[in-house]
Order: sequence, then structure tokens, then C-alpha cells
Amino acid sequence: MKLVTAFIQPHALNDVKQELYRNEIYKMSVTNALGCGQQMGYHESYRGVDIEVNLLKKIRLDIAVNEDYVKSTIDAIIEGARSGEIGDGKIFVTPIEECIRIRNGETGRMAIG
Amino acid sequence: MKLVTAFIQPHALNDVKQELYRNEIYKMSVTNALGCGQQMGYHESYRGVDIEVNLLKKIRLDIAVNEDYVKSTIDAIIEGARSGEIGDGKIFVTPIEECIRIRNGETGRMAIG
Amino acid sequence: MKLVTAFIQPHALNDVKQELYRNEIYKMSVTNALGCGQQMGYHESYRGVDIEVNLLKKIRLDIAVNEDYVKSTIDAIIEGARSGEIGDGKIFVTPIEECIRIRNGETGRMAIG
Amino acid sequence: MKIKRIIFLAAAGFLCTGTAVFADDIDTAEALALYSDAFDMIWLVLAAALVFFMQAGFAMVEIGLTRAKNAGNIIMKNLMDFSVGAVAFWAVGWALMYGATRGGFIGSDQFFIIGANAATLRDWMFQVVFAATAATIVSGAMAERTKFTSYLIYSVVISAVIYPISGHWIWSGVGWLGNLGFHDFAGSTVVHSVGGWAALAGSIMLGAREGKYVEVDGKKVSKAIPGHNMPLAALGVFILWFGWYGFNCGSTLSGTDLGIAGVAVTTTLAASTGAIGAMITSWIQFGKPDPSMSLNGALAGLVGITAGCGVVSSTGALIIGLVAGVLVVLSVEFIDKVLMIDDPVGAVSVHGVCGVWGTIAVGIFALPGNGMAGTGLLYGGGAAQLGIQALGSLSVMSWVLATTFILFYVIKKTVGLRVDSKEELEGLDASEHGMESYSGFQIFSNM
Amino acid sequence: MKIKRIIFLAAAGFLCTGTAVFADDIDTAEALALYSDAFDMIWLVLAAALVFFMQAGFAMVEIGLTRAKNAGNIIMKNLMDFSVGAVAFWAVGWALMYGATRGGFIGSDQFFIIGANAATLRDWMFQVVFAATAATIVSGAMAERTKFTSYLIYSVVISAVIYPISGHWIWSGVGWLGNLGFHDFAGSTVVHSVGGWAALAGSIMLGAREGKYVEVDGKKVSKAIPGHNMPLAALGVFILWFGWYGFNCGSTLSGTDLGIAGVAVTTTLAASTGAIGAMITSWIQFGKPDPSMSLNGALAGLVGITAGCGVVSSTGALIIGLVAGVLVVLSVEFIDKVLMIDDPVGAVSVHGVCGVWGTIAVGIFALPGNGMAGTGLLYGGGAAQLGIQALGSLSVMSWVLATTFILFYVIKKTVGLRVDSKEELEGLDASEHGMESYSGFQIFSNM
Amino acid sequence: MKIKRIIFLAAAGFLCTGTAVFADDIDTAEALALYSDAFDMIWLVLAAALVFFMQAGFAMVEIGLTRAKNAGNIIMKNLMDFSVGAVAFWAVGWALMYGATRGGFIGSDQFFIIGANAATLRDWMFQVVFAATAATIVSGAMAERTKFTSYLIYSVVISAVIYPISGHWIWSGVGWLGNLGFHDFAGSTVVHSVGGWAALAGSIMLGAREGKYVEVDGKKVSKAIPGHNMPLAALGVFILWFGWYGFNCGSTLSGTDLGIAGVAVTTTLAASTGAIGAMITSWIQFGKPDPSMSLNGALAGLVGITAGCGVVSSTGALIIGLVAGVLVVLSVEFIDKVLMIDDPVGAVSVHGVCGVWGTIAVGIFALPGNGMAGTGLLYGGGAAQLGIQALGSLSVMSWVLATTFILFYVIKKTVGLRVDSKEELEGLDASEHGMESYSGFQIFSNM
Ligand SMILES: Nc1ncnc2c1ncn2[C@@H]1O[C@H](COP(=O)(O)OP(=O)(O)O)[C@@H](O)[C@H]1O
Ligand SMILES: Nc1ncnc2c1ncn2[C@@H]1O[C@H](COP(=O)(O)OP(=O)(O)O)[C@@H](O)[C@H]1O
Ligand SMILES: Nc1ncnc2c1ncn2[C@@H]1O[C@H](COP(=O)(O)OP(=O)(O)O)[C@@H](O)[C@H]1O
Repeated sequence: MKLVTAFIQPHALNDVKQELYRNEIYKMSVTNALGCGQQMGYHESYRGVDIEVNLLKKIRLDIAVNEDYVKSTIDAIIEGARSGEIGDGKIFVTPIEECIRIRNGETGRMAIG
Repeated sequence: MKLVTAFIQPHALNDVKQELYRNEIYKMSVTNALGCGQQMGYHESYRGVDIEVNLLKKIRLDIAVNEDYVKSTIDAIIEGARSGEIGDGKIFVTPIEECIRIRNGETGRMAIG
Repeated sequence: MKLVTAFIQPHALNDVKQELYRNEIYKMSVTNALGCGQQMGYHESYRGVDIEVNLLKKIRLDIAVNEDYVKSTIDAIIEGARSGEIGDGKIFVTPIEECIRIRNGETGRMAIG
Repeated sequence: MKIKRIIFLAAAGFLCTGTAVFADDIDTAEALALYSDAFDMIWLVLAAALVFFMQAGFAMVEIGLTRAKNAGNIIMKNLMDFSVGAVAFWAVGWALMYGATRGGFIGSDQFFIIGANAATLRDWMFQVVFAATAATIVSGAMAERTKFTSYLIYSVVISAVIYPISGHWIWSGVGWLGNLGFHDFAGSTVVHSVGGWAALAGSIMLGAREGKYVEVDGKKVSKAIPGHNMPLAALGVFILWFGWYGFNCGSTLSGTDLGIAGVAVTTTLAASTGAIGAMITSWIQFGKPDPSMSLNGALAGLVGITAGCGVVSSTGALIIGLVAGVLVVLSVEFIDKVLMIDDPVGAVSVHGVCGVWGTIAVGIFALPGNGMAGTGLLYGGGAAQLGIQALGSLSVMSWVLATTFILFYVIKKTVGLRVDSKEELEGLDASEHGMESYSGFQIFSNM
Repeated sequence: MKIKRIIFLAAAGFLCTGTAVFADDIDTAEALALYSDAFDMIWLVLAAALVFFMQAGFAMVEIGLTRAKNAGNIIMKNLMDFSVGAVAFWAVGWALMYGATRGGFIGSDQFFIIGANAATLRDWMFQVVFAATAATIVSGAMAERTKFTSYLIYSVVISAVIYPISGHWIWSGVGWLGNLGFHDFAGSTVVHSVGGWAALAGSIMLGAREGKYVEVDGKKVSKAIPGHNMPLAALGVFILWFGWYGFNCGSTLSGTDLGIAGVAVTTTLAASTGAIGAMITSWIQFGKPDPSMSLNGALAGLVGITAGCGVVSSTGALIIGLVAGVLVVLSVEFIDKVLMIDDPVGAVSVHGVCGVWGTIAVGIFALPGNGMAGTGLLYGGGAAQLGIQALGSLSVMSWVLATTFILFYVIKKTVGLRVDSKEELEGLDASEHGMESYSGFQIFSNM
Repeated sequence: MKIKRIIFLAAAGFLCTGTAVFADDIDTAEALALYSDAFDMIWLVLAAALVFFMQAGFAMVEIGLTRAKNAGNIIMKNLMDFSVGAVAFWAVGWALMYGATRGGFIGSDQFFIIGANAATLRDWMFQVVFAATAATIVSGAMAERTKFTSYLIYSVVISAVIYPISGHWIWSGVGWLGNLGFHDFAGSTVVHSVGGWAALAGSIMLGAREGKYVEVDGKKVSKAIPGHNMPLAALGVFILWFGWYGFNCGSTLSGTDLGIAGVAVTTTLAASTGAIGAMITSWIQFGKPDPSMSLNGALAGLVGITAGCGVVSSTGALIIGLVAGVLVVLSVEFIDKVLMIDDPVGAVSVHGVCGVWGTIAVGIFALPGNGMAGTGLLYGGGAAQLGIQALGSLSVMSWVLATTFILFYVIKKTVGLRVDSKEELEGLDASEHGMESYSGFQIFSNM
């Protein structure tokens, strides 16, 4: 089992969800995040004083999947989130050793979906 | 060392914390999250237009523990969070390779607790 | 590739960022978190009723780096976040199996930076 | 609109051509009578507008002192209790309050304010906002768990029947309490106590919010459920204070009454010492000066001075306010920790308890020769007025508690008074109104 | 300041020494004339202040019903449309509205209110806040996507030219519509419809916000874009309602008009039934009582009663308000789902549609012998007044739609009307003003 | 309450039976004298209520322009400076300001407003809200780092001593500055400058907030600490503007003064051009029109016109406001970036700097024959009035700076002026009041 974690542009969330659904991936967790990357940020000002905003709004997606779903999950995220511009984000894949469904104690491959 | 990550119902947090304390697990990090799962969401409406809310409020718990605590951590979370209804959430266990206490640079098993 | 996850004091963020930049680590994701640890919390009261606040405001940093950067990342975080007082926080290192840049599909070591 | 232009040409005429035109056209005595009416008209309509604005104050205080997930529901309750209450007070309430009396207990004509002339319309306008104030007080005490439909029913009944009847006793000029010499200038009892006791009945019948009282080591303890927006609560208190100048000063009912200034001064000073009293008391009790208690303290001072604002000295007002400020903190603690009745915003303490205090205080602090009430105890007037004030407070309290307990009981047994536990957890915004009040804001809630 | 002390010594004099001084100094007739002016002066200035405060109401409603990322932009629009509008109305607007008429169509002198005496200054003060109300209505309908510079241009033009000209037709005393007997007491048409139709033109020319209408299975459907702060929206409505007492009651234009009470009563009842009507309609249509619709309903009732508040009975007001409340919900749905015009706050429905309804309603509900308008249909007055009311509504609608379409078209072709899609996504606070409105709050936004 | 009913039966009497009753009962001259008093009474009490409401405005502006973690502390400061200030002004302040003069420098009787009649009570009511305005201005400049106890001490002293003494010089009718012909109609100097200079002394003595000025490459630079709630700041400005109609128009001190309209008009126009001036200046300086600066600009215009609102033309008002709007932006920048004094809300610039500008402007723009001040420079009046205005501004500035520096110095050396760095980091809500203002909201703060 793998955990696919993606940082994407907030406005891409709907499209990404759509793509995931199309690939029959229905479960995920979403968190608000701030990101700092190649997309350098921008400048605001407040009462005449410049503010450098280099933590940009991002959305973090965590999707736990079985091995055979990893590729389609990644592809779906890319499909939904890619605009080709800097700031589109990153996907990280990490190993999961165990997964438990709290409701009924199911574990492993059964629990993940 | 393992990282136990759980997505639970927000109102279960107090009970889960209570159970964890009872099992002598005192350290954790908590984040606001939105979840999408078997619990299909519900419908709101705003000014007559239907809104499908399928990102439900969840709480993400991250608890880093030594191997010998993994089971009791999982059990405590289940104990506190299980209602038997859809939406109770999931627990994921991932490996941690290193853990450092910032305050004094301690590492490994010593640092985690 | 490794994921360095740190929970730090909110006010240490600027210093940590400064240290990371100095070590040429420019990419990271930041999330609001609440932490429960050795720093026991404090007491507030609301309309005469005591409230025990044991979830303290923390910031979660996620930094994906190549192996050769792990040490400097950790050192930079410690440098920026250490005050020597309880509550300075923890750093966890977990393995990453794959990393993809959404914009152009680059993977692995190339994608991470 | 033609008339606009014409009137204002005429007015311009005065400014330019002076007196002549005027003297010829209108007889002096007629003009003086008209002016007298005009003073009362603009004074009472402006005062009514200020009192109306207190609705916004109540809404903000209640929103601020409760959780984000119920904010929309509180908005609906505050908007609708005024709206249905105004219609109810138009159809029935006014008649029961100011219609021809039946033995000093209840009014009996002028339903639908039929036959109202300009003066009656003016008075209805000023009175309807008072009725709405009494009604809306309850909303805060019953916040975060009441069924919306039930609240609507309650709103109609209090505005149409409960409030007007006790109001008739005191303010109709022919009521039994008024005849006894009971004095309540602007409504510590008539308005605030009525609201406060209804709030008490409501919160008892409802029971506490989930998570408010929990077993810890076999003992029930009170838990804090912090309000989510102190700036709005503070804004609400400032709005209420502002509106109170209409509430108290307007209760001279006459724009030519030079006692208005005195009322404004006592109101200001009592509110100030109320805030000070509550701040100091909370500082002593809890170790830190508590903002939400201090805000309550200002309101407590205002409620306290409302009965006596026209008959006490500025020093009297300072003391009445100060006592109210202390009282409100002790009362909130007592109700919460000893009685274990869950009143999220402190409505019972602010309006009920301090309403009684203010009413009683008339019997203590009324100046000699004030022209409205008997001299107070402190100025050698003996206990006569004090006794009447106590009797009045008690009578109204009994009336309101009895009727509202019946009312809430009937509602409970029929449509039900409370949302179910799952709906409460989810928040009334989602369950009762299918919406969110702060869409997009990340709110951490585990209660 | 010397004069302060002196006046107040004199005043103290009155209170102590009574009459003698007075009778000697000032001639009675002169005093009566002065007092008449004083009544109008304080009445209109206070009413104007209340109407000014409605700007805060509009700002809060619009902020509340839109997204957090555009709140600062809405603030700027509401602040600046008043500011530039006031200067424009001073320089040009007043002259076109109240200057010497050219054939009943347009005023032609008093630019820069040159030569204004106290009465004119007073009237300008009262009128400028009405002009600003008309202007600011548009801001909500055009929210979240309009270029700030373009909005400034629009503000100048509507306050300087569009509003004053149709205002001249009706309120100047010599306008062609006024002469025909068209009756609009406080501005259902003159103010609200003007704002509402300009809002319609604006939102059509702009197009919908990104993400408002999306293809789903080949069909365009309307998506909800929830407002981010219901408490502020509710506060805004309460402020508007409060200010409306200045708006409607002040429109007697005279502080000695005893009709003020009637106006206050009809205003109160119509607002109440407006809220009730919208609540019930939303309950039926959507299954739950909708807060933002109920809030709109109160405003709809207020807009509806504005034209007839001086000539209808309290029962008439109840019906007018109720119908407005129903109408506003149906209209919002129709405009959103059928016409697919994106009006984030419902400005077109509240001000345009209910403005027309209120105007027409005069022809139906006007009481016989009201002294201002012909008797309404229901009271046997036939369709005469109704016809004139319809004609007036239609004329103003045509005028406003025609001129604002041209205006927005010209703006679109020159400076551009809309921010680009990237700026819209980012939010106008960042793109137009380089700031954040809720710095530090975690806001989840994916639209 | 019996009297209620009786008065209103009488009133109804007038409406029905007309004149006869009246003419018999009250002598015409007496009636005229009473009415004159009644005008002043209702005018000043309503104006006082409006000025009181400005407290809400200040609170909202200050909350909005600072960080969420200190909102509750700001609420407490604003609530308590009024509350303790009112008591102080009752006990001592009024006496020092309006008591029998000692050489034009200080009043000396009427402590505890002993012996006050209706007129004095009315005037006290109107004056206490002005005193509170001066006091509360400081709160914003000292926000986010001041010890609460110290702030309470400061509040008492400014309301009891500092404000009343310079007020005596100008407004007592017998003060030395007033005698010289210094003109400050509604308090650009008496109220706003006093507050502004005290704010300056306070922020200097306190030092900057942590993180406001940081070394970057060996150079101290100013960092932005963004306010957390622009909608509340905007609401605050609208409330202040609304209240200012009471502040300026009420300062006629007479309800029969037909100059009220002129005051309202100049106030409106100056506020408008103030906002415009600040918007344009910020646009030029920073590249984008800045909302918080534009809001400050409206206030700057209001402060600027306050001294001269009764003696300048509408064109004069436009210019005064515009200059104030430009000035406030430049001044905020200068104080922040050059002087490096940390004033979170711009109180020194808005109230201090623009207060001086407004005072001076009287000497430039005062119309000939205005009956209150000498003719201004622009109308050929020479520099006489200008000189007096400058002298007055300077004197008050010296007085306030001297006394407040001493005051804050003494506080600093005794109870301490500032919370410690850990408390500041944590936020004053937690450290000083043990609470959170936005319980549940996720707030991202790293400062
Ligand atoms: N090495 C990293 N560690 C953690 N988060 C990262 C890393 N690299 C990128 N991110 C996240 O992805 C977001 C987009 O990255 P960015 O470099 O701006 O885009 P791109 O990959 O298109 O060049 C960042 O804002 C950050 O949240
Ligand atoms: N595969 C997954 N990846 C990430 N998060 C998940 C996954 N499955 C469940 N979750 C999280 O757990 C929550 C509860 O899951 P749900 O399927 O609704 O409940 P249950 O497991 O009881 O059927 C979800 O809202 C989501 O936050
Ligand atoms: N075992 C753990 N699992 C998850 N988070 C932890 C763990 N230990 C510490 N943390 C995070 O680190 C923060 C600081 O820890 P704390 O024990 O207070 O400080 P210190 O390590 O200096 O003693 C906590 O608030 C929590 O967010």
C-alpha cells in the first residue's frame, strides 16, 4: 500500500477530484497548505509597507491506495492539475505498512478502499 | 519507529485523546482536514442552488511512536473513535527512519516520547 | 529521497526559512497544526469556567529532499527553531519512493528540487 | 413627488421672507399644538428606530458568544422573532396591552390597531420595538439547540400574549400594578425581566447543550463552550448601549420633557459602572479581567438603570450600575456552576436578575419629589415604594415563569423543542438551514 | 469656542428665569417660523445621517454574500462610490435634478450648488445620500469580477447624470412624471429601481463569475458560490432596516408632518412580512428556511413599501411586504437559473423587481383621500393611478437600462470592464489592491 | 407607568380636539421658551448618542487593523476607557473644563456635577462623549503591546485632567485661547489633536511591536504587520463617519441653529475628498489603491473639517478634505519609515497631524462674516486668524505631549507600560485576559 501525497493549486482541486472519480478512486483526505517552491511568490503591500508573500496557497491531497492503483492515481492527479505553468505542484509516494478501518477493524488491502 | 496517522470524526477527538492518555501516549499532532470516503457527504443549498458537500470535516492525527507502542496506539484510537457508523475513519501506519528532538538534538527512540 | 517533517513553534518559522534558504533549500510545504507534547499547555478561562488548552499552535513543515540534503535540512531546522525550551518541536524523517513534478512529469531526484 | 417640492418651497419661504406669511396662515395656538405633537412624533420615531437597532445588537452578541456552526440559526431567530413578533403585536399584542382594560388585568380592544390615529400609530411604533426586545432576549439563552419551528411558535406567543398582558398591568395607565404605584420607567421589569424569565424557563425545559456538563470522576462539572467571535459580541454591546439611549430617553414619551438629559446621564453612568463592576469582579474571581463578562457588565448596568433612570441621581445611577455589574458575574457563575442551567450568553443573569435588581433599586434610590415614584429608602421614604417594587417584580416573574413553562411544555410535547443530538453536533446551520455561515474559513471544532 | 458657551448660558437662562427674557427678545411669529425651520432641519439632517449609515449596511451585505478574497475590493467600491458620488452630485447631480427645469426633463442650474442657502444645503444633504444609495446598489451585482477603475467611472456617471435625470422627472416638483401624478414617496423607483436596473445592465455586460455556470453533461447549470460571512450579511440587513427609518420617514421632508408615524409603521410591517414571505417561500422551494433569502426578504419588503409607505394602510403594508418577500425568492431563482445572469447578492431582484412591485402597488393599495396619490384599485379608485405607476416604472427602467448599457459598453471598449481570469481566481483583493482582508485566517478556497 | 399613559392621552387630545385646551393651559411665551429648550435637548441628546456610537467605530477600526490574537484586549481597552473615563469626567473632568475659571487656565467647581440642572446634565452628556473620543484615540496607537492595567490608569488621567484642561482653554467661553479668538468648532484640536499627540507620546514611550522593525543587512527596516479583519475596519470607518454627523452638527449646541445643514454638507464633502485624496496618493505611492489607507483618508477628511465645518464653504471643505487625505498617507509613511514610530492604526497621522491641519485651515478658508472666526487668508482676512490657530495648535500640542510623556514615564517606572516579550508573542488575549477572540478559527500566525 502506498500513500500518494500531492500539493496542487487550490483551483485545480475540482478537476483533480473529477479525474480521480473517473479512475474509480473515491477516497482521499484534503488539507489546506502553504507552499514555497519555484513559483517565487508575489508582493503585496500593507499601508505602504511591502510584504513579500512567498508562502502560496496550496492544497494537500493524501490518498492511500493499493500498489496497483498508484499509477492511475498519479496519472489522474497530473491530468487534473497540470496547466504547464510553474506552481502546478508535486506528487510524493511513500510506503504504508498498515491500514485499518476504524469502523470495523478491517485491515490491509480491504481497508484502504 | 512508526508514524500512526489517523483520520477521525472531529467530535471523536476528545475521546481518542482520553484513550491515548490512558495508554500513556501523550504526544501527538493534530490537523484540520477534509475527507472524502464512503460517507458520501450531504446536500446544502445556498440561495436556492444545491451544493453537494462531499468533503467532510475530519481531524488528522499524527502520532510518532516506537514499534512496541504501535498496537496500543491503534487500539486506543479505535476505542475512542469507533461508533460503528460509516465515516469513523482510517488509520495508516508508515515507517519513520529518524526522529530528532529539536530542543536538545536527541534522536531515535529517546526523542520520540 | 526523504521527507523531512518538522513540527515547530509558529514564531520560529521565519528563522527556519532563513536557515533553509542559507542551505539552499528553497522548497517546502507548510501547514497549521496543533500539538500536544511535553509542553503541557496552559489554562484559559471563559466566562468563569476553566479551559485546559493542551493543543498548542504549531507549524508543520514538509520538506522533500534528496538523501544528501537530509542532514543539512535537519541542521537548518534545528538552527532556526531551537530555543532550548520545551516545545521546540520534533523532526521526523520518512522515506519517499517516488516524486513527480506535475508540471512536466519529471520524476525522482530531478523533480524534488 | 409633488408634495416634496411644495413643502420645501414653503420651508424655503420661511427662511427668506420671514414671519409674515406664517402669522397670517396659521393661528399661534394651533401652531404650538402642532409643534408639541411634532416634538413627540420625531422624538418617539427616532427613539423607536434606535430601539429597533438593538435587534442587531442582540444578534451580534448572541452570535459572538456561541459557536460558528450555529451562527446562521441565530441570525434567523433574531430576524424572525422581530418579524413574526411585529405582526403578532399588530394583530393582538397592542390590543391586550393598551386596549380598554378588563379590571386592570388585560386590554380588550384595538385588535389590528383598528382606528389608529397618528398618535396611536406613533405609540404602536415605539411599543412594538419594546415587545421585540423582550422576545429576542430569549434567543440567546436557548441558542445552539432549539428547533427553529418551535422558536417561531414561542415568538408569536410571547409577543402576542405574554408580554402584553404583564405590560398592561404596569404601563397601560389603568393596570393593577401601575395603580398601586409600581414604577418602571423604561422596562427593567416590563421588558427585561419578562425576557429574562422566559429565557430561564426556556433553558430549563431545553436542557444543556451537549458537552456542557460532563461527568468527571463521577461528578458533573461545567465545561466552557467558548464563543467564536468576540469582536462581534463587542460590537453588539456597543450597538445595544447606543440603542439604549432610545430605549431609556425615549421612554419620557415626550420630546418636550426636559428630564431627557437626566435619563441620558444616569444611563451612561450606570452602563459604565456596570462594566467596571463586572471587570473587577471577574478579575477577582478568575484572576484576569474577562472581556465577555465585562461586556455583560455594561448590559447589566443598562438593564439595572432602566427602571429608575428618571428618578435617581447620578450617584444613585453609579451605585445601581456597579451592583448590577457585580451581580451579573456572580449570577452567571451561580446559574452555570451551581444550578447547572445552560445559558450560553448569560441572558437570565443580565435581563432577569439585573432587571429585578433595577426594579427594586427604585425603592431604594428614588429621589424625593421625582414626580413619578415614591421616595426611596435611602432618602427617608421608608419601605413603601420598595415593597411595591418587590411585589411587582415577583408578580411579573410568576406570570412569566408560569406561562412560559406551560408554553414550552406544550411545544415540547407537540412539535418538539430540541433538535436531535446528531443535528446539534453538526450544527444548526447545516441541519436546520442547510448552509454554512463562514464558508471557506477553516474552523476547528470538536464539540 | 466662545459661541458654545454663550448659547448655552442663554439656554440655561430659559430653564431658570422662564419666559420674560424670551418674550421680550423675539417676536412670536418669528419664533414660530424659526421653529418650523428647525424641525425640518434637525429631522432631515438626522434622517440623512441614518440614510448615510445604509452605506455600511450595503457594504456588510455585499461582503457577507461574496467570497473572502474580494472583501477588500467591495469595501473600496462602497467607500469610493459614496465619495466620488457625493462630489459628482455636488458638482452636477443636484443641478440636473433640482435646477430650473427644461421641459420637465432635466434641471439646468445650481451647478456646484452655487448660491445655496440653509434650506438648499439641508435638502442637498438629504438628497445626496439617496443618490449614493442608488449608486451603491450596483456594487453587489457586479461584485467579484469588476475592474476597480471602471467601477469608479460608473459611479461618477450614475451620480452625476443618470440618477438625477430620472429623479428630476419625479421628485423635482416640475418633472413630467410627477406632473402626471406619478407617486413614489421615498424612492422605490427613483432610487431602488434605478440601482436595480443599472445592476442588471452591469451584470449582463460583465458576464458571470468564473465557475458560476458550468457545463455538466452538456448542459449549463448554475453552481452556488457561497458567501463567506453570514453574520456580516445579517448585520448589514439590520443596519439597512435601521437606516430605512431615515429613508422613508425622512421623506416626509418635514419634521412637523404627523404622517411620520404612519410611514414608520408601514415600513416596519412590510419589512417583517417581507422576511416572513421569503422565509416561507424558500422553505417550500428548497426544503429549509434559507437565511440569506430571508435577509433578502426583509430588504425586499422595505424596497416594496418605499413608494407607498405614506399612502397605504397597515394591512396594505403587510400584503405589499409579503408579496415582495415571495417575489424576491422567485426572482432570484429565475434570474439565476433561467436567465443565467450572475447577481451575487440578488440586487436586481431586491431593488429592481421589488422596486417595480412597490411602485405598482401604490396603484393598488393607495387609501382614498391620502392627499398624495390617486385612490388605489382595491379601494375603488380604478386603474388610473395604477396606469401612471406602471408608466413611470417603465419609463425609468427604459431610461436606466438604455443609459447604463451604453455606459458599460463604452467602458468595456475603452478601459475594460472586467479583470482577467487569473486576477479573478486570485481574488480582487490581491490583484486590484495588493492586500488580504483576513490576514492570518486559514481560508479554504478552490474557486 | 402611569405618566406614560397620561402624557399620551394628552397628546392624542391635541391631535383630535385641536387648539383650545392648549391655549388655555399654557402661556405662549412659556411654550416658546420650553420648545427652545426642547429643541436643544433632543438635538444634543441624539447627537451625544451618535458620538457615543463612535466608540464602536474606534473599536472596530482598531480590531480590524491589528492581529487576531489581540482583539479581545482592544475590546477591553475601548470598553473600559469609556467606562472609567465617564466616571472620571463626571467626578473631575467636567469641573476642570467648565467650572468657574482660574485665570482662563482651569475650571474649579462643579465637581461630581453637583447642583446640575437639566441644561447642565444635557451639556455634560454631550461633553462626556467628546472626552471619551479623545481618550480612545490613543488605544489604537498603543495596540498589541500595552499592559492593560497601565492603560486603565492612562484613561483616568486623560479624561479627568489632561483633556479637560486644554478643553477649558478653548471651549469654556472664558479660556485664554478662546478669548484670543481661537476657533475650533467641533474639536479638531480640542478632541482629535489631544488624542493624536497622546497617541504619539504613548507609542514612543512603548516602543515598536516585536517584529515591526528588523535589521536587514545591517539596516533597520519597517515590516508590515497586516491587520486581520478589513471588513470590521471598514465597518468601523462607516460607523465613525455616521457618528461624526452627531459630532460636528451637534456642535452647533443648538437645535434651532439653521447652520446645521452647512455643517452636515461640509462634513460630507470633506470626508469624501479625504477618501479620494488618500486613495489617489496611495495609488501613486504604492502602485495600487490601498483600502486601509483610503479608510484612513475618510477619517482624515473628517478630522480635518471638524474645526472649520461651520465657517468654510463647500469648496473649502472639498479642499480641506483632499489635503487631509494626501497628508495622512504621507504622514503614515513618514512616521513609520523615517521616524520608525510604530502606530498600528495611524492614529497620530489621522488625529494629530490632520487635527492640526484642520485647525490651521480655519485661518485659511474661513468665510468672511461667518460670525464665529476671523476671515481666512484666502478671503483677504490676512494672517491674523491663521496665527491664532497656529498658536492654539501649538499650545495644545505642547501641553499634551508634556503631560502625557510624564504620565507614561511615571507609569513605566511604576507598574510598567508594556507586557513582556513572551506575552506579546502569545497575544494579549491569552496573556492579559486568558481567552481567545476567535475560538475555533484556524489562524496562521508566525509573528
Ligand atoms: N521539495 C519539496 N518539498 C515539499 N513540498 C514541495 C517541494 N517541492 C514542491 N513542493 C510543493 O509543491 C508546490 C509547487 O512547487 P513549485 O516548485 O512552485 O512548482 P513546480 O514543481 O511546477 O516548479 C510548492 O508550493 C510546495 O507546496
Ligand atoms: N484511501 C484513503 N486515503 C486517504 N484518506 C482516506 C482514505 N480512506 C478514508 N480516508 C479518510 O477517512 C475518512 C473516513 O472514511 P470513510 O470511508 O467515510 O469511512 P469508513 O472507513 O468508516 O467507511 C475519509 O473522510 C477520509 O478522510
Ligand atoms: N511523538 C510525537 N508524535 C507526533 N507529534 C509529536 C510527537 N512528539 C512531539 N510532537 C510534536 O512536537 C511538538 C513539540 O513537542 P514537545 O514535547 O512539546 O517539545 P519538546 O520535544 O521540546 O519536549 C508537539 O506539540 C507536537 O506537535
